[in-house]
Amino acid sequence: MPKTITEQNLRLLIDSLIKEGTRVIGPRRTGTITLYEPLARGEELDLNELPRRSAKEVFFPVCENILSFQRGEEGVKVTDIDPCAFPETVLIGARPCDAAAAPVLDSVFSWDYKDEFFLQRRRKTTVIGLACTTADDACFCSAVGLSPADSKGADLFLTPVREGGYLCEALTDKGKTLITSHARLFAETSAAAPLSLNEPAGVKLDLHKIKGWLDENFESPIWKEIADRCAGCGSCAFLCPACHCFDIVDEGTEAEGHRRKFWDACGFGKFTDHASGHNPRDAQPKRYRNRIMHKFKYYDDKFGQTLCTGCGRCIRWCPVGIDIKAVLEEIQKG
Amino acid sequence: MSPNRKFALSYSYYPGCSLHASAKEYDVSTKGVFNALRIGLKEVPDWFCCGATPAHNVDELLSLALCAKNLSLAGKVEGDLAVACAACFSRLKTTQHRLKENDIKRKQVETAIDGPVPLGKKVKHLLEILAKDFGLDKLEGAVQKPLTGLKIACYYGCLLTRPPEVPELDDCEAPTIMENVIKAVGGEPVAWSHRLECCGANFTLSRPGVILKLSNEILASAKDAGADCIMVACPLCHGNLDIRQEEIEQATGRRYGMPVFYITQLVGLACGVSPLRLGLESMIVSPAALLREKNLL
Amino acid sequence: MKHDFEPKIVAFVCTWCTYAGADLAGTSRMQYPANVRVLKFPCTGRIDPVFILKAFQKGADGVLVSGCHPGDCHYMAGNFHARRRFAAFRKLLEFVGVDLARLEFSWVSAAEGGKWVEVVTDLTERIRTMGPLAEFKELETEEHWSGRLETAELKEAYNNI
Amino acid sequence: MNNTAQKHDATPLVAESYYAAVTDALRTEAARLLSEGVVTAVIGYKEGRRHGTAGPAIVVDPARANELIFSAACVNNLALYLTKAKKGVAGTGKIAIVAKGCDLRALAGLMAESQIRREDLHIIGVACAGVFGSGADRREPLSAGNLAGKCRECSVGAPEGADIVIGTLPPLPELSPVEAEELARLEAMTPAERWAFWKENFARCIRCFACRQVCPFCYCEQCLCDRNRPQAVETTPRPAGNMAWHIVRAMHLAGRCAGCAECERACPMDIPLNLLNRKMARELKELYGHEAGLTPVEKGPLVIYREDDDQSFIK
Amino acid sequence: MSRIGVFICHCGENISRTVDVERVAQVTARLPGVAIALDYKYMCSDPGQNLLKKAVAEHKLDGVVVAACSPRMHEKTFRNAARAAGLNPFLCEMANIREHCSWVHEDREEATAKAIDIVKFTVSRVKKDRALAPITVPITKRALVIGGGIAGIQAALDIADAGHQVVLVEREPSIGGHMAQLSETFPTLDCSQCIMTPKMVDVANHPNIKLYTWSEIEEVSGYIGNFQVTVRRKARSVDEDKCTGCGVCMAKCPQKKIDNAFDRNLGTRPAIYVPFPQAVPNTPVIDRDNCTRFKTGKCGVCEKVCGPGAIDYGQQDQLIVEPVGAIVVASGFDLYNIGPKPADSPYEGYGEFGYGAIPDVIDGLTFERLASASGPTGGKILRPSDGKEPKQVVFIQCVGSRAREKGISYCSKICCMYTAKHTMLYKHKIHDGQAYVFFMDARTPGKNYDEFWRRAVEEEEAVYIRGMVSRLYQKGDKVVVMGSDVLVGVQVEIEADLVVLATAVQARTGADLLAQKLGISYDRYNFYSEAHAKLKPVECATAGIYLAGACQGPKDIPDTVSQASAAAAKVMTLFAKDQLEREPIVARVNERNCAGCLACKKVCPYGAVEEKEIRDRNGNLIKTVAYVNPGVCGGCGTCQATCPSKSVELDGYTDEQIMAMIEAL
Repeated sequence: MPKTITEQNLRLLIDSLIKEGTRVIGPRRTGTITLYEPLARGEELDLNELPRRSAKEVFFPVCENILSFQRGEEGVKVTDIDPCAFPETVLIGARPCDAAAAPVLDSVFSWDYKDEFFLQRRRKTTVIGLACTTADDACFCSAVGLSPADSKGADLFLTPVREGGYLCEALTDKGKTLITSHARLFAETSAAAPLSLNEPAGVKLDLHKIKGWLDENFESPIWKEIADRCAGCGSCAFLCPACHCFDIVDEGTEAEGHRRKFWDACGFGKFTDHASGHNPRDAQPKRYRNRIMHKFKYYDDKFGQTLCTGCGRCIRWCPVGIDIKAVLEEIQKG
Repeated sequence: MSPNRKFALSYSYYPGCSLHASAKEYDVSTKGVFNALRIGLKEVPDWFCCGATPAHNVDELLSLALCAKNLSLAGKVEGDLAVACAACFSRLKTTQHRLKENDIKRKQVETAIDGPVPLGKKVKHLLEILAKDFGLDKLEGAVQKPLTGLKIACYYGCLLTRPPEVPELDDCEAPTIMENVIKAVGGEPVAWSHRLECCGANFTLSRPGVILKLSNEILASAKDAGADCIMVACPLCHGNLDIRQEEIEQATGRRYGMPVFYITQLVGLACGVSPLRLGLESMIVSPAALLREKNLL
Repeated sequence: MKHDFEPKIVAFVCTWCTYAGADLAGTSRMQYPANVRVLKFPCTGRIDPVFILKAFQKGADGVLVSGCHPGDCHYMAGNFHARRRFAAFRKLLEFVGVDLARLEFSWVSAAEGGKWVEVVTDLTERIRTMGPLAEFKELETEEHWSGRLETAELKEAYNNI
Repeated sequence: MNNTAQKHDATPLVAESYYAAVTDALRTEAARLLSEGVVTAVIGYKEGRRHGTAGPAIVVDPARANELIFSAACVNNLALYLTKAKKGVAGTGKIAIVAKGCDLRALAGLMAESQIRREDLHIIGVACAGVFGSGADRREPLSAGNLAGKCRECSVGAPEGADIVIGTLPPLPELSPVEAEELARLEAMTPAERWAFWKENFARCIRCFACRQVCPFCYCEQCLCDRNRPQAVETTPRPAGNMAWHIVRAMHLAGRCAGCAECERACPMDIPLNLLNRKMARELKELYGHEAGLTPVEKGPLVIYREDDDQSFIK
Repeated sequence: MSRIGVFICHCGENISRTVDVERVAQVTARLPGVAIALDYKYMCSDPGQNLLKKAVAEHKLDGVVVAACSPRMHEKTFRNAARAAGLNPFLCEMANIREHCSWVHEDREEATAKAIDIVKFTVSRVKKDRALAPITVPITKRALVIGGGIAGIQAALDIADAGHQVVLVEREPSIGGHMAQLSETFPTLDCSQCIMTPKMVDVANHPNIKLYTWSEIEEVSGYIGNFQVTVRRKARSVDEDKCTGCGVCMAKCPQKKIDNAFDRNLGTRPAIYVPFPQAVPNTPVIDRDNCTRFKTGKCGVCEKVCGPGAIDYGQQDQLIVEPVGAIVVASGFDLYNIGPKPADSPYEGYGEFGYGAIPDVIDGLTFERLASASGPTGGKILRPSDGKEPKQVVFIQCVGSRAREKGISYCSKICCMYTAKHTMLYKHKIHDGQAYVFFMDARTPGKNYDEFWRRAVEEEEAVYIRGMVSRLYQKGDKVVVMGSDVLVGVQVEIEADLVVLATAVQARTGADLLAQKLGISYDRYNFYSEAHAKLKPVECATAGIYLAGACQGPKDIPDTVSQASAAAAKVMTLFAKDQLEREPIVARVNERNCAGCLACKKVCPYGAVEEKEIRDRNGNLIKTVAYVNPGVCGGCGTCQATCPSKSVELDGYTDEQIMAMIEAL
């Protein structure tokens, strides 16, 4: 029998999770935008719009300490961060395009080096996904093989229903446990009518064909055509649920400091700047090419997956109006 | 007088004590000239003495407060403040100057007069109004009976231009504003040496001997330079040169017979103001013969 | 006399005037609070606003910038440029919410040992009463959880984590 | 009251035919310039895939001049493509650039800073009634309701100093200055409140550097914040480094920023960056009577001095 | 890892009395990168310095911190010690724990903590220090002297006599300056021309002096040791090489009624002229503004009568570039204008003295011409209005000087003396005449000056009236002087035949423009500023430029000549070396990062920043960047604070060094 949860109980769920010592992260309105943020109370949950940043930061924060050091009279003392100490977390309200990105990222973070910072967070996090009832002209999840109802990456999936509240589908043990341990907040129903979901409009992409073209066209005038105007900022990569490049830096003074891992972006001119002064990607089109190649070819070559979930954030927020969907459509044309 | 707003130019007006007493003709002729030139003039209600030359020698705060209060009264009447008497002009300007640069004094004065001092109110001498605000060109245009052939010694006295930072009227040691006005109305200013010398001022009361010497030099210098008459802008100068002229003649044995006009009397004559409204009859040294000779009466 | 709070004051001074003025205070055996740490520059013209920011970030409770009186600059115009730069910078700091009472500028000549003492003493005493500059220190240690600052509310919700 | 305000808000500022006419003239001019060899490239705007969007376009072929458009979606300050860091895009030779009045001010500033030379440019000015605000509803024609904040106070709608100006604007309504009001609101706060305001805003910053990358004046070949010996500004997107970064950037732009507000528009985190720039511009105007970028002036307010500059803040 | 040595000085007890130096040594010894920390009684003593030297060798130190007194006291000492030990001197820094610590704090604990901090951040700084090599700049051993008055002549002769080439530029047709106009000179009353003209001839004949008269400075670029000076040689219309100086042209010139400025317009001269008979060079110049040929094209007498054919009406101004290593500015002074206020003058004239409209009111220099044997009256003192001998002459001192209300508050320094001289000259020539002098003070400091003044008063019977004059006016053929005698307390009135005003010495009109070309500073009166009022009285703040004479401030002849010789000595000192060595605290540009906005150039007080084009191998311009000329850079660092990308860095004060200190606080 499918379960449902009312709007109000969803918030009570958050409150009781927090009370139990679980960290709850969900969309929260902050100023003019919505972000996936730690919630202090269930009321803070705001599911009205797609958060500006993706949910990847739940597993892969903007910036995190990976060790710290102090120089004392006896020499340098290094303190490691213990990833096992990360708190139990529930990510609530993750949209399909955000939830689906997490399993894609598992591949790269557990490939040869196991990034425990990422993986521990993944292990300790239960993802409650949420189906989309609206889409705008930047959304293109269905063009890359997902859909507004796709529950990939979610442990528990919510679909809004006409009567208010949500239909809950437990997809993993984590999801089931969450329901059973808060059973009083869920109801059993047979007659809930899901709201109609909004499939993004536009051309379906043939990812295979696109990859085929990319395999052949490392050198192509199209890159200059598309990306000459690229300003070289990192907003596309930083808003993207799947981009996962990071840099590591030591910050502090001679006496004490931290080693920190933080987001990096292949659009930055300094991204491939060598100490010698040589930069193999010396112009913006080469950097943009890498972005496309990485998402639709290299990742596929290596892991058989596409590094794009069609959330459309990079389209919406590119300051110079570069539209990855349009680029892919162009490539698909050949 | 007609309401101020009828005129393009209009002023508040501080006549000062002399102009209501010994220098009535200066007041009368000022009003006559302004009326003829269609310049509005509204007397400041309840004005009182500026303190003149004595006050600041005795008590600076008092002298400043007197002018400050007058300025404050003037502040209630629209238009820049027109002043005829050189001493009043000097005192009012000095007060503004002093209080602008000295906050402590300003606060003392404000306490004394129980209100703010309108330091921004512009105080203007008639000369400035005629030569600058009204304009020499327009003045020339308003002339009906040019003072052709009348050789005039323009006498500034001490106060009108000095100290330079206070009146800001003209070059303090070599002014030309009076000459310019006279040229505009057709008169002939003479070049002479004693334009800015002191006439003796209020020693006229305490040590008349000083006047006999100083004013004599002025009269002699004007006469030597070929002047027919002297033109002044100060009641006290006028008194010393006109009223005491006979006494000076007796003392020195030199006869001058030199009429001493106020600037407004001469400008008024030229601009067609009736001689009856210029107070010419109050002059001790009668100008009648001279004016008739020059066909100005 | 001991105080509850001893602020850390950083002074950026030019070598020709203020540093020499502070030397004079020394040779004259004048006394002033020991809170100030003096960093020497050739000229106030060399002092970058970033240094002031850095000093605050690294724990200064107050910053003093001092150089030659206008017209006395050893390099003719360095202090004139500095004057404009700091006039602008303090407006910026004020706008982001830094209390300008913590940032002092002065002209202290090589002959003004007394003025140096006065400036340093006044600033030290003022900052003593103001207490530590918490804002920058908080920032330095603050980690944000996914963009959300660790507010009291959040702390309370998760005090057991 | 409320109703009329709303009604007023949605009234189109200019007719759609205005943009069509400007677009036509723009294409003709661009085609002429390219085919006659006056310029080697035209930097302008072309339509985006999505409705109501447009983006920068670099046209070198006269046959493609008809891709150029002008509309209320032409938000970008194209001066960006002329500065050193990005100037490879336009190649060499004389270049034509489409510039709104606000963009022209940046061009003037860049000339003063020896980054571009007037003789290398052919400036196609476009009279602009304003552009869409970021996040505004672009389905409706441009109106007070969806106009960018900076455009509400625009005084340079008709550009001056261009080689050619396309379009004549109808009279535009006077709009309430929302940015100025916001600035006043902040100024009225206590320092602690302002600190809290900025701290919260800067905490969101992810250091994507969109603000820096779209700024025509951020043409440094090595940004101070990319330097690590010494590390003047922390690289990591943490509250400390973010605060330092935005303060340093505002300081570096003080007296230079021409007010195009691209930084604020480009910011994906909605940080009101232009408030900082506006504040500095106003302070410098008050202190030294300087206004950036109206005409190329050799020396900006922070590289010049007067012996009698204000020093009331110095003991 | 660095190997820093820290040496803590007790300074007898000066430091150790309040600072626990042993503790400072203990704590700092444990700082990262510190190899050794010691304390010692007197670090600056020989044993102390040896301690340092030994430690450098023994511990292979790569940096040294001496915690002692102010670096202003002993930085040189310890850097030299470090150098002697084989360490680059710029890797040695001082931590000031005396003037800035032990002497100003009483509490031992606080002072010790502060001393530790000071040492700590200095150690951090030293770690970021870089070895610096002194900068050498080659020197062009030629000097430029601007101005051919007595100051310029003296400086030029001194430098030339020392064997260096000198370029002397004079804007008038002849050298000589004001001194050539004087009759006799105080305090010896020797004839000015008699002592002046031999020097002028020496200049003309000196093999090391290149003389450009009727020439002006057009442009100056470069820096100490390496200036490029562009001189504009104004068209003389007479070929100097051909002209023999016979003077026929002047005699035959039909236009002879031009006011002779050299004679203060008392006499006249022809349109082709030399300013005075002893002119050097003795080559005439055509005054094109007044020459009939140039005005109407209808003359040409001079060309016809000139035997050697030296007249050249078509001559053009010529620009000549002269490379020089040092510049002496001796551009002289002007006198306060007693006429109406000229448009370009900041100073009010004297309305009460008639604004120059009374013919028998003249200035002191005019009186010099009247008294000069070669003057327009042949040395007879005759008044300008009617040529009569004046029997009563009133001299008024401080006209324009010490007159704040007229815009000048300084003392012109020479007027007391020359007025005294004038009264004597007058008395010597007109025995029955009477001189009166109105004065504020008689300022006579100088060798034999007061004696000279007393002679004027006591022997030559000049009547000195202490007080000022309120008004002068013409009365008949007399000038009435109205003044006050403040000693007696009476008004004074004198009917004078001639009035002589001792007008203020002021900077040359246009002195500011020349200063801007030279890049030197000037005061509010446009007098040039010396680098230090007491200790560098002839140097400008701009290296390689020196001052001589009244362009720096009012001066009499002895002072002017002294300063000129001093300036010459400074030039010779500079020229005594082949290369100039400078402390290497200069800015350097990182050309890779420089974006060429040139903000550094805009703020540089020294004009040390130039533009430099970076080209690829094919000569294509890649970019234009800033370049700091190390010879010119003064080392203030304003450029670095201004540069947004910090692409220009001041050696010795790099961001890295400063940040290291801030972080160590």
